[in-house]
Order: sequence, then structure tokens, then C-alpha cells
Amino acid sequence: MTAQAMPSVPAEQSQQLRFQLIDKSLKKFQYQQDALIEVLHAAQETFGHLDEEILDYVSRQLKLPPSWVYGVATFYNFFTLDPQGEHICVVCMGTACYVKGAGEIVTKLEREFSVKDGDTTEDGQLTLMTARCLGNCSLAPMLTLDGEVLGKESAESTIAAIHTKATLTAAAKEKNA
Amino acid sequence: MSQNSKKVRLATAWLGGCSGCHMSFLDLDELLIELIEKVDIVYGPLVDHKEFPEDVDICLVEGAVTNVENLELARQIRTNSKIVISFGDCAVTGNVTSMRNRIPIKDLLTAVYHEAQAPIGAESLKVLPALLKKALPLHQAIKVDLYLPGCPPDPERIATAVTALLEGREVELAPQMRTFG
Amino acid sequence: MPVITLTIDDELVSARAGQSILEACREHGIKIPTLCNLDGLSARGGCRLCLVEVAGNPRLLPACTTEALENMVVTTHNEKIDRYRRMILELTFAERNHTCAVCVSNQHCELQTLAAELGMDHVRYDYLNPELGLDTSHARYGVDHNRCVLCLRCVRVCDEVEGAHTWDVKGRGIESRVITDLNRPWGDSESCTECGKCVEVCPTGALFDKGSAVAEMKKEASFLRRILDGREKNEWRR
Amino acid sequence: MNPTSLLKQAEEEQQRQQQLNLRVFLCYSTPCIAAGAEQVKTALESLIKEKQLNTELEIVATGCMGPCSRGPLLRIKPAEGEEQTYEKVTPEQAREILLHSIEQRPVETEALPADLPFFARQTRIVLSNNGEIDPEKIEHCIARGAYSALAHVLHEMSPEEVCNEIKNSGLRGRGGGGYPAGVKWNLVRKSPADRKYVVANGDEGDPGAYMDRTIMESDPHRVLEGMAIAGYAVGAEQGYIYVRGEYPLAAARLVKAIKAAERRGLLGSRVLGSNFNFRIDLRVGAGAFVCGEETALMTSIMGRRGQPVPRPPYPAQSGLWGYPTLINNVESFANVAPIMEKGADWFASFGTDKSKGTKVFALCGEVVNSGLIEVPMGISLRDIVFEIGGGLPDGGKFKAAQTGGPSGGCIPAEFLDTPVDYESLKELGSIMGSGGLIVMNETSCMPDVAKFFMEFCLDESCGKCVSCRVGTVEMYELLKRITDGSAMLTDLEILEELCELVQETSLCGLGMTAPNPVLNTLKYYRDEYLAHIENKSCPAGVCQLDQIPLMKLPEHAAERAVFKEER
Repeated sequence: MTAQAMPSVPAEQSQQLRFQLIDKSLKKFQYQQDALIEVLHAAQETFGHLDEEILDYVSRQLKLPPSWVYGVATFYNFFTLDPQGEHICVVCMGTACYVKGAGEIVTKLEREFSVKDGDTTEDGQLTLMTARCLGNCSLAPMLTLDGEVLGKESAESTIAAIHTKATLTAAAKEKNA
Repeated sequence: MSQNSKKVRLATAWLGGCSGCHMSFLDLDELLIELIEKVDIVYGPLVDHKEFPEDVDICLVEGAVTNVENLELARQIRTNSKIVISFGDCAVTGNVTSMRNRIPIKDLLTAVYHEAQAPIGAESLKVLPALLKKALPLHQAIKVDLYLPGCPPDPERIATAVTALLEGREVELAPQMRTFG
Repeated sequence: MPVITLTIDDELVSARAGQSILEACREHGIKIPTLCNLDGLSARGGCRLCLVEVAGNPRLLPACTTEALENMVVTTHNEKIDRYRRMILELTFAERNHTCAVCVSNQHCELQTLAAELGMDHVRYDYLNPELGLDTSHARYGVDHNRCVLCLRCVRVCDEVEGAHTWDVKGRGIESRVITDLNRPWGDSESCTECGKCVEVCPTGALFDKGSAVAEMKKEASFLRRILDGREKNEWRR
Repeated sequence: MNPTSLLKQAEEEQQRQQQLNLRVFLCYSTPCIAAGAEQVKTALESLIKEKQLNTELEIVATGCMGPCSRGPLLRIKPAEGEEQTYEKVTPEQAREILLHSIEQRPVETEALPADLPFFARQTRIVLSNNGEIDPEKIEHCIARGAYSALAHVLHEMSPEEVCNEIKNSGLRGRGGGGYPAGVKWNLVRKSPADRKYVVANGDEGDPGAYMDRTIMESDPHRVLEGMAIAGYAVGAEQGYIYVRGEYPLAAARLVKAIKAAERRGLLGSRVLGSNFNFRIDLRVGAGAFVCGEETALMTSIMGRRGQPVPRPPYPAQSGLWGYPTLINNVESFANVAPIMEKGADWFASFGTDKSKGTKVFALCGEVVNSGLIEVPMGISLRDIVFEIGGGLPDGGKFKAAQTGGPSGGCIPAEFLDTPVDYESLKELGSIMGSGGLIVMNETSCMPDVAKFFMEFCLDESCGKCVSCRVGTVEMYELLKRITDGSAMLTDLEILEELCELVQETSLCGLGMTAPNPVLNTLKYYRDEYLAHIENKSCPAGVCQLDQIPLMKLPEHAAERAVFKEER
């Protein structure tokens, strides 16, 4: 997302800028090894995912064994090692949402967009995820689409919302081109 | 069948396995002669009987339950036998036979019958008994009374177990006699 | 070091303060089954085989991580504990593809021996049959995840004794796997010193010397005690 | 700041508020925002600009007011006269309400009745500031007494007295375990060490529970103050608050709150002019339910894989970096300041003999009024579901109340009159848990619910111990078979025995309690399990049951040849 925000900066330079953002976080925590999770949070926020280069960088900067860093990065659900789609849909699978039909929403989304829970569509448009309760049970079944909370959803309304998002992005891209 | 009604009726059966357990049974050597005085072997690959008989005292079952035919036979065995012994690792754990469990049946059959070096062709598939979704250890298909692990169980284990049973004792295998593999 | 007295299986035994129940038992020849524990490595409490009853505590406690205390009353074997241990072994066997018959460590495997000793003669749970790989990229050793029981002896020996921390674990729960470096092939590892300690301490056929055929992989973990005594008790002079 | 200036600021702010003609409280919590609170706020702000009303009134964007299913919620509090609350407010209605209120004309939009049981039946201690303050404005909090308890404690009480006050109040851990807080505090206080820590557990992970999120979002200073008091009482100078990664708003508000408090000398060095120093740092979780377990949470604070470690030693003896650590739930800390302010006896006057005070619940599922409630311990489930919750919608029939999330169980209708306290719920095979309460009607299938929770547990198992790592998967496989028709009666026996094993041999609370939903539903709804297995029918109509047991022969001979499989 940061890359899109800075379209004029050459790729290499933008990459450098992003590593500087990790450095900022490292400095904030004074390169303490205990701050590994915080630094990974910062890296994931900046890059959208944690690839080998990033993990290697973090492990060198914090002077931690690479396997240690990899172990932590894969223990927590928040960190993802693969690039995410342009749009991210997180369906809440908490109890309240589940009893109100969240499972069906996921099944129908998987079918509509030919994507499995946890994966990204081939065109890189959509990442579908499920969450263990987002704590908005009164809105059940609820989900977030690019961070925006959508409550009392149905499979149909969600599919429509995703299509709207995708169309908007496509239109914006066309305009820029 | 048997003229001597005192003889114990022993059966052996060969489900999804390599017959190695039966080979090991034959390795009982001179014990076989002693054995044959006490038992009638009423069914199994070692004798010529088509149907699983009634009133079997002990049945040694080799192999995992891997297709419909195995399953049918396993049930007949259970219905008609007093003591069913899971004979060897395939029957006890699924062992090598169950290594196919990860592979979808369709892919498995394609690999074996269509892509293998000597293609047999689709026609012959119609006579093969249907595979179960997974190759199961015997006790997951029928109730089993005794487990005799090993690949194959060595003759010593077989002798210990069978002798005890024939003498009416409880079978107690020493730890080194009950290892898998 | 102060000495304490406690009761283990109805017998009064002495132990040094700070020792674990397991250590106290071992010194008195009382056998408790263990899988993740290895003398010389930090205790972990993961395999749950060394669970014992401690009077006054409603829960079973792992003997390896629980400190032996003055006047403690410990039971290491009874019908319930033995049954639980067998069930835990059932789960361990069901988790991955331990096909003993075709394993490099057949007849030299701690898991196999435990099953025989504890009388775990069949598994009632569904074998999970996971799809797991084999990494033979290393020049001398290989790792077969089908046999791994996640005891993490390799991780601990590499970190605590060799000091390389090449090994760690990725993922969590049933998806946990041991990894080297950034989950790269072992052969590409920059941190691995090729010392082979991990292979020797591995209780099953998960880590092996390349070229071993079925039943050929024998392991010897006693080097660990010698190294550690040499270091810690300054037995080895420079 | 010192106690005097704190008091002065509180009075100044109170005066400022009293001079206004009208105060407009708009619930600005996530559910209300999702329901349109943002648009309502914009409409109100433009109206104020249009009519130049900014000197007469203010809009307060508050934390959660409670009845989330009725959002957006708007409350009008005139300088004189009755305050009124409006539900499901549209921007147009909001304009109308504000205009008419300010011009003292009758409001056309219908207000909620003042005696609505949803509000009337609650007792608010922890949530007393919710809906009254803008959580991002520390002045609002100070005006309502924030940090006055801390000032009192620091200048008038010894650490021992503080611990004893907590002990006498009977406060028990609100994270689910119900361990007496005072005992824990005293243990840490007495542990000899040159460094100690205080940790607030805000890693609320039970699906269907959002009490802690709401507390942190709606009144962050309440939690910080409780932690500081605890720090003084046990002798710690450093606190950590661990917030679940799924709660970015709570984290942001806490960061702001910590900064605001530090700037005023309410946290940091020489707190409120005393010799006590206390820093609080925020740690944000990264998505692992097991980190709600205290030892796992501490390994996570230290930046590692969030795996639990066997207890003993307990955190009170050896916690963060091996130092004695006091770890309590966010809601427990939120109870501290009121106890210090009003006394242990006052607190102990609420609740039952063994369970004192109140409990916050997230009431949701098949219930008319879903939302966040705070009730005295000992209230009956019936009162919660049918009085406060308004019963089930669409004429639904009550089947079960699920408490305790994946560690709890389902309580059937025959126990609706059970008082809600730690012991009674435990007796029913459930637990109080952190406070999620989900109402289910006849369309919920109990084996399916058990399977849902087991899938949760296997996904969240850290993998350290065999019992939980493999046991949860095997229990799930068995439940999957029960709900897809491929189970046999023997599977039920194997399942029950396995539940017992996992309960008794798992390393941490996650595994120990993972079988609870199965055992509890087997206890009360065994016939449903049997219907699935023996009759291949799902009474609730949820499960498909289209599979046959693996070891069962296909019924038709035609299905027995391979080519059928190939189709």
C-alpha cells in the first residue's frame, strides 16, 4: 500500500525508505531483542507481509538467530509471509457470528472468488481470511473489508461490497493511466 | 471336517499385506509339526478352502483392511471366530499398506493402472474390489482380541502367542516381543 | 548443597535441593518414561509421558520440570497414569507417519521402545497421515518430518550446547515443524556447524546420517553428559 | 500534578461542563460506528456550525453505552430537566433531536423509556464512566474522579494496606479463573526481588467476548490507574498492558491515555508528587489465543513464541524475565480504583457470598438486546437473558446459554434460574470465563457447537504438549464424524475417554479446558449426539450426515467396484 502511495519513487528507493521505517521501529525499542514482535508488527505494516529478506534483516539487526525470528513470525496469525491481495476481507468466525451463519458466508465467498480461506486470488485482487472473533458480536455476522467494519452481513451483500471495491480500484487505476 | 474333535480350529487370513507374516508363520519350522497335531488349519492361504468356515477358535489376520473385499472377509472372520489376532504391523498399525492414505484414490489408481510401466487398462478396474477411503488397521474395522506386532512378527513371537493360547493361558509378550517394525 | 527427603512410590528417598522429581527418581533407579527429556538439556515438559501424581496437587505434574520438595509424596505409576501414558503414545503415533518397518531407526528408536515397554500395542485414534517432506539437502544428514515427535531436543542441543541455534520451530499446533534458519533447506544453512549433535540426540528416525538404510541408524547421546561435565565441572583442562 | 492540583482540575472541568446548556453524548464505539454513528456526528457538527451553538453545548463521542444492537445511540443531557436516550438514530433524527432540545421544544423522535430493564437491571462499577466521557480526553476522566484513588493510595496508605483492602473486597480474577486477587497481590508483594512487574491481560480471545476491548476503548485511564495502584501495592515500577492485536482502537486509545497521564505526572516518575515511579508500556499481540494464558502471555511480552511454561513456578514467584510478576485481567484492574475509593465493604456488598462485586458480560447471539452489560454477581441467567436481554427475537425458543467460550459450556433451559457466579457455573460444567454469553435457540446443534469450539482450539493450540496438539485434532476428527454421519457408537466412548485425557494431561489452560464444550454438551444433550450416530438425524437440522462410517460396507453391490469410485 505504501508503494501505491508513492508511485513516483523508483522501486529501489521506495524499498530503501521502507527499511528505514523498520529502522525507526528498531531505534524506538533500542534494538532490544524482546521487542521482536513489535518490530515485526512495524515491518508487516510497512511491507504488507514479511518475506525472507525482511526477516533476515530483522534477525541481523536484533542479533537473533534466523530460525528464532522465523519461528516467532510463523507462530502468530497476524504475520503473513506471502504478499496480500489488493483487498482484504476478514470474516469473523466468533461464536455469535458462527451461529448466525458466518460459515455460509465464507463458503459462498470461496466459491464466488475461487479462493480458499487464508489465500489470495490468482489476480492478487482479494485475500480472504477468517478471524477468531473481532469483538463486534452485536453486529453478527460481521466482517471487515479493507479494515472497514461491515455488520449484519449476508453472503450476497458481502459479495456485492467486494465487487464494488474492486470496481472502484479498477476505475481509479484506469484514471491514473 | 476334522475327525479329532479335540483339535483347535485355526484359521489364517491375508488382507492388505505382503504375505510376509504368513512366511514368518511358516518359519515356525519344526514347531509346525507339533502345532499340526494340536490344530486343524481350516482356512487361509496355506490351505484350500474357498469360504470362511464357522466355529473357528483362533484366527490370525495379516494385513490392513484396504478394500471392500477385505472388509467383508474381516466381518466373516469376526462373526465366526472366537479369538481374532491382529497379525503383524499391517493389521496392527496399517503399516506400509496405509502409506497410500495420503493419496486420493483416483490418483492412486491412475498411477498404478494407467501410468505404470505395464498398463493394464481401464477395463480391468471393473473387476477390482473398491478401495476404502483409507487403509484401516484391523481393529478399526472389527473387534480384535490380541495384537501381535512386527514386520513380520518373528516366529518366536508367533510361537509364544499360539502356544499360550493352545495351553489356555493368557498371552503375555515380553516388551521386546511387542515392538512394532 | 542441602539435602531434602521425599516419598516416591511409598519409599523414602533423598534428593539435593533444586533437583527435579525426575532427577531424583533417576538417581534412585526409579524409572519414569520420558521422550522430550534428555539429561544435559533444559527441561521442557512437552511430551507429557513423565507426568506423576503429587499428593495435595489435583493435577498431574511433569516430573522433569517440577522441583522435588521436602516431604513431597510422589506416585510415578498407577493404573490411571499408565493408561494416560499409553494414550499419549497413541496420540504421538497417530500424529505423523511412523511406519516403523521402513524407518532408518527401526529397533533403535526411543518411541518404538516406549510403546513396547508401556504396552501400547494399538492406536485407536485415526491416523492423521499428514503429507510431510524429507530434506536431504545437507551433505551429511537428513531430516524426515514423518518421524518427528517435536521433542525439540535438536533445537535445544543446538542452542544450549553447540550454541548455533540453527534449529527452531515454525508454525504452531499440529502445523508445527522443526526448521533450520529461515526455513531454508538444511544444506543451505549458514549457521549449521555440521556438528551432528542434533542427529545423535534425536529419539526417532527424524534426524539421520545420510546413507543409512532401514534399521541402520543407531544413536548415542551419552557424549552430551561428558561434554557438559567437562565444561561445567572443569574436568577438561586447557 | 499533585493531589491538590488534580482535585482542582477536576473541579474546573466539572464547572465548565455545568455551564453548558446541553451535553450531547454520542456512542462512538465500533458497533455504533458501523451502524452509522460517524454520519450522525457529522450531521450534528454541521448543525452546530450552522447555528453557532458551540458555546452552549458540546458533543461527547463516548465509549460503549451498552445496547449495541440498538445503535447508533444518542443521549441528551440538558442543564435542567431529564436526560433522554435515543436508539437507531439517523442523521436527520439527530438534527431534529438536537434542534428541538436546544430550543426546548418537544422532541418528535421517540426516546427509550427511562426504566428500560436493559439499563435498570444493571449495576455499573467497572463501566460507570462508559457513555459519560470521551475516552481520549483525560479532563473528562479526571472530572469523574480518575486518579483520585491513586492519589489517596500513594499518600495515605501503605502497600500492605492496599493489598489487604483488595483482599477484603473479595475481588476475584475476572479473566475466568476466579483466583482471589488479594492473595495474588500479597504473594507478589512478599516475593523478595529487586525488580517486579505488573501485567494487565487484555488479550481477550474467547469468541463472543468483548468486555475487555470495551473497557480499554471506553475508559482506558481506569485500567491504567488500577495498574498503578497495583504497582505501588506490590512494589513494581514497570507495567505492561498486553492488548490483543485485533483491537487496534483499544491500543491507540491506551497509547494516548498513557501519554496524557505521563504528561500530567499521573504516571512516570514521582507519580502525583510521591516517591513512587511507575511506567506502563503497551504490547500488542499478534494473533494467538493461547497468549491469554498468563505464562504464554509473558513469553509473548518477551518477544518469543507465545508458548506457556509449566507452573509451578507461578508468575508471582518467577514471571517476566524471572522476576515476580503480578498478572491480572483488564477488568480486574478496572475494579481496583472504585474499591480504593469506596472501600472494600462497599464492594463486598455487591454479589454473593463467594463471588463479590459485578461482572461485565457481552450478551449476544439470539437475543433482542445484545450488547455489553454489567450485573451484580448472583443474578440469574433468566434475568440476564429475558429481562436485560429482552428474550429471544422472532418467537425463538431458548435452548442454551454458552458461557466461557471454548473453555466453557452450554447451559440448558432447566438451569436458567441458576445464580451467575464462579462456583454455580462450574457446577454446571461451564465456567464464568471472561464474560462472553451467547444465547442459542433451537436452530443450534450441540454437537456442531462442540465441533466449532474444538476447531477453534486445535487452530489455537500452541503445539508444545502432545495432549493438546494431537488430542484437539483427534477430538475434532471424532466430532466431525459424529456430525457428518460416519461415526459409530464406539467413537463416542473413545471421544469421552480422550476428553478426560486432554483435560488432565495438557500443559496449560487451553488444553485443560478444550474438552469442556464436548463434555458439557454430552452431559446435557447426549440424546442429540445419539440421534446423530444412531438415527443419522440432526434434531436442529444443521448437520448434513451424508457420510457412512469408514468401516461400513456400501449397501449396494454396484458400489463395490473401483470404477464407481472413479466417477
